[in-house]
Amino acid sequence: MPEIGILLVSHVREIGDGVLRLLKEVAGDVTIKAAAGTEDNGVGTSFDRINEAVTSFEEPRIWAFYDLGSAKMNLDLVSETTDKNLEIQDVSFVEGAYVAAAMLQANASEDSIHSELKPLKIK
Amino acid sequence: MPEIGILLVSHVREIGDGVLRLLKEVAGDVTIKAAAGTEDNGVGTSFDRINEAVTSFEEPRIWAFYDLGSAKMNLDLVSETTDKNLEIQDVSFVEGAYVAAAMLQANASEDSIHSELKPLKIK
Amino acid sequence: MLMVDKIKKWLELFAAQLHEKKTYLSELDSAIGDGDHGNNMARGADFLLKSLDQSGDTSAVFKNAAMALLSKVGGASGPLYGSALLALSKKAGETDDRSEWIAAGAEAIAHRGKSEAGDKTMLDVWLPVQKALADGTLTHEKIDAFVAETKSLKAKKGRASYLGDRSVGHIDPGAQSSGYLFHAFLEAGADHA
Amino acid sequence: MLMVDKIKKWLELFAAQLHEKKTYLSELDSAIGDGDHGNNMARGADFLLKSLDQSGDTSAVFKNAAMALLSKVGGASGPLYGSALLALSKKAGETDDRSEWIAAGAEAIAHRGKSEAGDKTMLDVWLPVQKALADGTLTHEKIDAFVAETKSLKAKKGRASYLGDRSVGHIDPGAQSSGYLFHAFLEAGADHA
Ligand SMILES: Nc1ncnc2c1ncn2[C@@H]1O[C@H](COP(=O)(O)OP(=O)(O)O)[C@@H](O)[C@H]1O
Ligand SMILES: Nc1ncnc2c1ncn2[C@@H]1O[C@H](COP(=O)(O)OP(=O)(O)O)[C@@H](O)[C@H]1O
Ligand SMILES: [Mg+2]
Ligand SMILES: [Mg+2]
Ligand SMILES: [Mg+2]
Ligand SMILES: [Mg+2]
Repeated sequence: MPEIGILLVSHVREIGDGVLRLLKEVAGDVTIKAAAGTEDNGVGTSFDRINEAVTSFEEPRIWAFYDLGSAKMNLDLVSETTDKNLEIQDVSFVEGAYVAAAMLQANASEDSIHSELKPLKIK
Repeated sequence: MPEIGILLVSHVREIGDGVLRLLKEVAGDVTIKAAAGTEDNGVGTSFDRINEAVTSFEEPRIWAFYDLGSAKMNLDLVSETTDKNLEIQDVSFVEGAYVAAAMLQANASEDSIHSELKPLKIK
Repeated sequence: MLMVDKIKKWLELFAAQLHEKKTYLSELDSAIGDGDHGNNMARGADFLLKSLDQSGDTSAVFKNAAMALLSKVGGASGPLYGSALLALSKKAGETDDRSEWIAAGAEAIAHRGKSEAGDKTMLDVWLPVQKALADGTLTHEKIDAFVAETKSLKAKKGRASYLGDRSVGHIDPGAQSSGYLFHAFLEAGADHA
Repeated sequence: MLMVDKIKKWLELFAAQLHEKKTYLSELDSAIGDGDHGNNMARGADFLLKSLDQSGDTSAVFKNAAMALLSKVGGASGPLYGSALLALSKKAGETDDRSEWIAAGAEAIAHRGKSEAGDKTMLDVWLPVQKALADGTLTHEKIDAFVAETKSLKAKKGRASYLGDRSVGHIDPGAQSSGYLFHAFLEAGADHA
């Protein structure tokens, strides 16, 4: 099992669930969780949902991907308060998370993953 | 009503529906459609679904956004066979479609939209 | 009145105002955003009232309010107001100087949002309010003027920034809700000992 | 046997083989992709059989088969095989030279996939098959060899390309299904008049 888990933070529940489904096809052994939408499943992000998801990982490290800027603010806050090792990836949401998941599944080196992610850095 | 409609092509039904929901919040007057997943709602894209969606637009022009490369192949095929004006945007899927929708809603000039989309070109 | 009671009154008045102006705030956000700021803030306000700390400790009251907004708001304003109130909670443990509190809050917003003066955000109310407070010249009229002045700004941060020039001519919704925060601040007498 | 009947037999044998090897193709795809190639192709094959054109016109048979794969496959292989068969449909209207047909198909795949020889895709079967066919030296053994040679290649296109060096050592699933296509081609006697 890779020692890095993937967290998907989106403004919309369906996007989080859908991207998780997309990634699971190529990364069955990678732990992937989604924290998407507000607590009443409205459009937005929830500090609590993100925090709970982060806490629930068994992996020592978590790579977080997010869709829009306000999700990043909540992620930043969680990362300042959690004792987990949360690494926020400022890359294209779906495409970046896909690449990371596929490469983690293949046990690719961290360096090679980062060099694939680099051109996707748009945030 | 803007003369440009937005088409969201994704491998997963939930992603298409979810991104549509996200965009609708900022672009209530823009026509936005999703063609996502295979016909039996598996993970993949469907030429027929994309083709039907394209045909159903009333707008003279359609901007298409897609998640992964194989969606683009189906889009290319549709664009070669349709008589609609289909412009495939090789930008980050969620982020690019969001920017385009928000700016079309605000009646921003095409030039200014393209210059916002340019840094999101990752495909 | 004890300081902590003024602070509670402040937050209660703020919450009441957010409820009353819910539709207006969402309308402002419809023009240059996604139209949810009023709903977001009202949801946060509900929970803030429900979970208002009763311990008699100012820092704890702020911290609880911060967590309420953080948890329930859902939009960018959640982590922004949340961070600001966490900063107030911390600062209130160090000093009673209200202008230092507000300065700490503004700094937290700028840090969280990577924003600065003139970006057409809530910060464009927090910063001049802080200054007026330090000068001892803060009034209701000034607060309204600060809010109104966001109209002429071009958005550089948040959803409105995608609209570019088209964001000009509209009041920033977060600036407006921050206006309500500071009106409540004065009304509750929380600006002085 | 009429040319069109050989073509139909070709496609029927291909479809049958796709059904039989469905699990194996998906296994190949699990190693370097998303594990659906067998299911994708089997779904396409079902529909291809169901909608096989009965008009007695070779071009129409290819076109119908193209539309079936295009409509039902769902993965990258859908537009790729679809485009290839559309090219065969067109070419069959111009010439009976089978190596020209396959050349047109390979070109269509390269165009659709923006891929070239050595990218570790189905093209790495189509291109050498075309060459052998032009030389009159195509055999079942050669087809198997072309498929097997994709093992040593590093993927440059499609999902497998993300694996970089780790794609080496695995047969490309689309190369394997194309192998079945050309085995069926020989078996049906569709390679000659
Ligand atoms: N980066 C930022 N820095 C400071 N304030 C911001 C920033 N982004 C957004 N805001 C404030 O948040 C307000 C919008 O809040 P809200 O509508 O609740 O969130 P969202 O935009 O996620 O829907 C804006 O009017 C602005 O005042
Ligand atoms: N750009 C491309 N050019 C040529 N062939 C490709 C390309 N992308 C993928 N392929 C072929 O398609 C096969 C995968 O098909 P399939 O699994 O059905 O689609 P997907 O990858 O969308 O799940 C690969 O094994 C490869 O042979
Ligand atoms: Mg909003
Ligand atoms: Mg919002
Ligand atoms: Mg596949
Ligand atoms: Mg697939």
